[in-house]
Amino acid sequence: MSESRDPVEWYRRMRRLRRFEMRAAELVGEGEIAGPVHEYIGEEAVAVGVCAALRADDVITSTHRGHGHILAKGGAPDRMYAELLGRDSGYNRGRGGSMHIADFALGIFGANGIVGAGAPMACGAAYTFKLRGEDRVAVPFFGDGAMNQGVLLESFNLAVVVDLPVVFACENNGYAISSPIDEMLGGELVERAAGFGLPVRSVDGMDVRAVHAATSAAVERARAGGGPTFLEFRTARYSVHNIATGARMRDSRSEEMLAQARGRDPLERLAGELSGNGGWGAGGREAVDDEIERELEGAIGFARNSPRPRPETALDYMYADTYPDFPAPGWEQ
Amino acid sequence: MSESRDPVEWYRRMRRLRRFEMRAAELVGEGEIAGPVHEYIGEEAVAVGVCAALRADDVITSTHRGHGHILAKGGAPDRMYAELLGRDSGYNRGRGGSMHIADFALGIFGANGIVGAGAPMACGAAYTFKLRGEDRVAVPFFGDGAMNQGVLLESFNLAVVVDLPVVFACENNGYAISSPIDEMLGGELVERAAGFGLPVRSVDGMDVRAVHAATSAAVERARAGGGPTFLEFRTARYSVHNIATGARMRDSRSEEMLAQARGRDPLERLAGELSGNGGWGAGGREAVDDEIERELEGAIGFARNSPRPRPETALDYMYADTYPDFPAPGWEQ
Amino acid sequence: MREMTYIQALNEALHQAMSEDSAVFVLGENIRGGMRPETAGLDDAFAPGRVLDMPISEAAFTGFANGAALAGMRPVVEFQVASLMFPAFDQIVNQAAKLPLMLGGQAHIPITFFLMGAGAGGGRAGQHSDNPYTFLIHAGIKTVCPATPADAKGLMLAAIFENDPVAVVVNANLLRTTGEVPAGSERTPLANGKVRRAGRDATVCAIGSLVPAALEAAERLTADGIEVEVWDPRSLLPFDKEGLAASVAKTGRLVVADDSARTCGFAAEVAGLAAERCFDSLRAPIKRVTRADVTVPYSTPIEHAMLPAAGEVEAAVRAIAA
Amino acid sequence: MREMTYIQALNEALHQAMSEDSAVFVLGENIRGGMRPETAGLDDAFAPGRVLDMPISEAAFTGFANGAALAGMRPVVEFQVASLMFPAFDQIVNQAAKLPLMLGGQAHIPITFFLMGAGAGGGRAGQHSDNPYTFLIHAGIKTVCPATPADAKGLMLAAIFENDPVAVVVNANLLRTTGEVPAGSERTPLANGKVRRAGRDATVCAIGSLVPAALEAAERLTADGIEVEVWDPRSLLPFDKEGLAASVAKTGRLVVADDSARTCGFAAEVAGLAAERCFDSLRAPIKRVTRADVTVPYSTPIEHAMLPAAGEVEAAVRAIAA
Ligand SMILES: Cc1ncc(C[n+]2csc(CCOP(=O)(O)OP(=O)(O)O)c2C)c(N)n1
Ligand SMILES: Cc1ncc(C[n+]2csc(CCOP(=O)(O)OP(=O)(O)O)c2C)c(N)n1
Ligand SMILES: [Mg+2]
Ligand SMILES: [Mg+2]
Repeated sequence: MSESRDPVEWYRRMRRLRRFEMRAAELVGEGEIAGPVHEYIGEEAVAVGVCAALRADDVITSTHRGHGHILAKGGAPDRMYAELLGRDSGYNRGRGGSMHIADFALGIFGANGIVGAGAPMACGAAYTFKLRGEDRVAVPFFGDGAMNQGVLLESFNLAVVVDLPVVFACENNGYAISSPIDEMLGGELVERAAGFGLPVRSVDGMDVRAVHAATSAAVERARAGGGPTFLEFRTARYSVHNIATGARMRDSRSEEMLAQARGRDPLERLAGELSGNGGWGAGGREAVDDEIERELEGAIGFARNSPRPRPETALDYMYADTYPDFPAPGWEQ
Repeated sequence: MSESRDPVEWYRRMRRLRRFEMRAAELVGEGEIAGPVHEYIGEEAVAVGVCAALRADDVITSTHRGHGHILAKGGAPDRMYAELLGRDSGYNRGRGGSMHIADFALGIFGANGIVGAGAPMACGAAYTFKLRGEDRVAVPFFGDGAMNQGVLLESFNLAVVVDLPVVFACENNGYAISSPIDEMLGGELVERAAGFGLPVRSVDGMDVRAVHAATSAAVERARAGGGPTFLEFRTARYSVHNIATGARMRDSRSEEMLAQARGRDPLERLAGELSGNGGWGAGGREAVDDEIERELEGAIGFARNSPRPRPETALDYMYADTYPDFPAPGWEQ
Repeated sequence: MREMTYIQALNEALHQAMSEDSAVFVLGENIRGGMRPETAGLDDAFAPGRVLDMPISEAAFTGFANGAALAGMRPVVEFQVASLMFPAFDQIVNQAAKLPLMLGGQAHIPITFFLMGAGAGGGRAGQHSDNPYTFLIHAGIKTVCPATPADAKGLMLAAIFENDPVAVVVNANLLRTTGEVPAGSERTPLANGKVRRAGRDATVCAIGSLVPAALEAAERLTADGIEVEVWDPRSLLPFDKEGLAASVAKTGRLVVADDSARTCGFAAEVAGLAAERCFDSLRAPIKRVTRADVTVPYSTPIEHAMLPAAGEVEAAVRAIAA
Repeated sequence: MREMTYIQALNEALHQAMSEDSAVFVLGENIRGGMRPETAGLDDAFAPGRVLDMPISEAAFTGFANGAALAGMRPVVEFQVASLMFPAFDQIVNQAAKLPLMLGGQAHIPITFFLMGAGAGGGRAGQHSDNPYTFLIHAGIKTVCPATPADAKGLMLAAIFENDPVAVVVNANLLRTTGEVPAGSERTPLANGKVRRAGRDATVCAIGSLVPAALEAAERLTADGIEVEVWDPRSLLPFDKEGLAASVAKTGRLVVADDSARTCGFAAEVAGLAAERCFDSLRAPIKRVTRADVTVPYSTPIEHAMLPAAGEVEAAVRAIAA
């Protein structure tokens, strides 16, 4: 489901990512989604390009800004919206929300609310593949801000010394909330990774073709036992860091920078190419766009019509193995 | 007290470090010292060369293998032995032992039992100097094994982005306990540091002249507002990782490697030079050696004659500001 | 007195502390440029370098603050969300908490751990809903949980000028509450609990955001002639053991309302203290009203089901005061 | 049955677990080449890759183990010294403990946190003398503190095959104790306390290395006609609440002996449970015998002065059983 070399499919996926989030933002605005939501809009080419180079049985770990990764790896919009709306039919049965969506059947080990925390887990999954002699790879996504987090840096080293089939996917959107990378990161991003002995590449993250090509090469190498690679994808988020019911976060970035980023829009870029070379096929771009609208409409409907978890299930899933009177409720009757 | 350009003084210090620890090992063997002791023997040129480039008001942070750093920065053998023997006259009033000896009056912010943990503290001290407009520098010591610890890697970045007067002093003795650096560290050690934007140098850590020269240059730059530097000192520990009463740790390293290291002995090297050029002065090498023996003998005597802390002081120093019934004892009367 | 919000009170405390002592500086993520209301205006008001935006390196910047404290500063380290202290936990537990004694009194660590965004109830899910003060307390870090704007200000000032590490734990649910706040920079002393409402039938020792919940429960119970004393310890470590004992001596009954995980949580400590020191006054079992021992789930019905609120406090009092 | 040391029993448990299930692997620092007795022989006995020496990257290798567990393995992560879990604390608390619920049951984390070198008393000073189980328990990590060689083996096996994270906390002072250990690979069930010595006058709930101390105290007290029941919970989370209640129902008096920091320590939880559930049986205040709330100092006289031992257990029993 994940692997694809078809540009129309790439466009379809990028469109799905973008529209999924635009609709999600509306649902936030209407108070249907509780908690924080970090929009991926602008960065679609990264998730789609990377995941199109992965097999269904490859593994990704994601970030706080996870919707794009999950959709691109094959995540179902209906179960994702259901999760965002806190429904029992959601991926995590309403237990996780935006920052924790996962689908283990699709190799999606989950979004994560702690910056950098997914990377060592991807390494551990990759080690499992290696021990079992499987040719699967693991791809942790993370941002430029995460490049300063110790656990990620330690993971670079682990991947090299244990020689793991891992492709580190760094989404450099230039900011960690309000903090620009130039003020936060010493040295050059890819050189930092290279210093750990990782082969590195810096890629235009607004160009899905380039993303796919670079990832494919790294994945192939990893599958063949060639070890880990680090890829920087230069990209931009269009929106503020985080939206939440009743409050959009302030944006500290300049209008200019944002306008420039929008000028490199990954969807328009691929769409332009497809229009130029007659690549769209039957219905043209509109057919794809309409298909996505219908899909998302249905998905939102599914979510809205699903029940919320029942209060008496609040303590479920904490442990696989439970005991009498354990886990403890917060008060005795 | 710390700064010196006199090779005889350098030798005297190296001799003090070595003999301090050889005597300490005897005290461990005789059961007079409790707890772990990590010997610095073989690495003397690093501590002495680095600290001879520092002023008394500069700051160092040390490691689990701290005696050498502390002595080289001016630490008094009597108060150090007293600490090792758990006496109230020890630097830490018997509260710290080998892994925590400090002397804030000499800018020694302490040994530390947690690998890598001193480095961010050195950065914070350096920031204090910067804020106050003082031209002091801070030097964190750490080993090759620490190069894989997240907090140290994060500190490299902090030092660069906050532009701190810090000189990172990496003592690469090739091993973290039993684990050789080739199996533990991806990439090349100095390149890893360079990847964070740090100027780097790799130095023969068995040559006190080279250590002093490289450190002096880095310290000068830092003092002048030129920012941080990373120095690798290639060195070797002669002894096992850790000795403790009743048990020397196993050594996993080859006899060959150890013999080779001993062939580069930093004391013999400098001594040979001084003998060759008639640099010893009046009493020759023997006078220096004897002086150190007497000094250490007196220091051990001081320690042995000092009382241990009284049991009723066990809860002292936990807090600067205390309250009634706080901190709590472990049982009520 | 002036009314202001809890978060304005925190901001005012930082302004005043920084004016009073040039050793005070603030560091954290995204705290400059007015990105966060608790630190708003500080970078304009003070000399460069006294408000530091940090990379996402909690361990290193906490260690950095420890080092600055050892060198004579009074750093205030902000964690955007309380559970973000965990990546820095070694520097908190193995360093800040332990160094002073290990150093034998050679140096102090007057650092403030400023934990924003504690508490649950907003759909922030498992990693952003902790009330992690018990971890700090067990490690020996002095800890305050202000329940009102006035205490937010007074305890923040006390924390900054205490000569030891102090954690100021700020519950996200209290940020917009309002109250009277003194204009001066008086510090609220630690280990000094406060009777929020006097009563004779049962003591509710309530922490942070459960203080208003306990007051609400007390209102409901008074209709049935049950007079609850709501006692707010304000600082959890050091803890006002005398204050607790005095209240329990009067009422003979104790409910502890604490929105952190139940097992080995702060409520256990209060119960343990009372079971040792107030045994002869106690006329009924000690009840703890806490969170359930599970990760906070996202969806509202299950999130609310595992969190304590006024209703549970009320029920617990009824169960023992009947 | 065979006699062996506690550490040999741990080693045997690892050998047997690795033979029984190829999903079990061990990782940690310096564990290959027979450097550490608890892992001795494993790298020779099993296929390459099942015993992994790790760089000094506690956070990453703990996360690595979490990821392997999510992918179907049963990793055993060794921390050389218990307090070295703190650099990895985010991966323990924010990830291992929280993921299963946040994932809504999609995956489990059958990981074992193997904490060697817990406990004090050997002049290891502040950073190497912790008994940090309360931190883990409050975070929801299942935790066992075996007191005997047989339990070391049985609980290690249980931990490895439990489908959740379990911490095995090994007190350094017990490593050389000997006892009978079954040859088979039976697992000691969790939440299953054990009466180590029956008595009618007071219950001493003793943890880990304080089990022998409590037995010693009991011996001394019996001379004065005081018959102590020494009850060892063995697993602290989940905890055998019924077992505790049964013993207290019988004796009416409770002392909790727990060598971890006092405030919010595990002893507080036991006291809190008893004060709520056993109130009607209690005939005296509940006494806690714990460490003092300070960093463990290095020098022997002050180190011993702040640690609980048989004498303090004895005194506490006398104080309430008089
Ligand atoms: C360890 C940690 N520190 C801080 C935060 C708060 N936080 C959430 S997202 C974020 C910025 C992350 O920046 P980056 O890695 O570049 O990802 P981006 O948001 O740009 O996609 C911060 C600081 C967190 N969640 N985890
Ligand atoms: C964070 C941490 N992890 C592990 C240890 C246990 N330990 C103590 S010293 C050491 C090896 C350190 O190696 P290196 O940094 O090269 O210093 P060296 O001992 O060679 O001087 C280890 C693993 C520790 N003290 N702290
Ligand atoms: Mg970013
Ligand atoms: Mg080394």
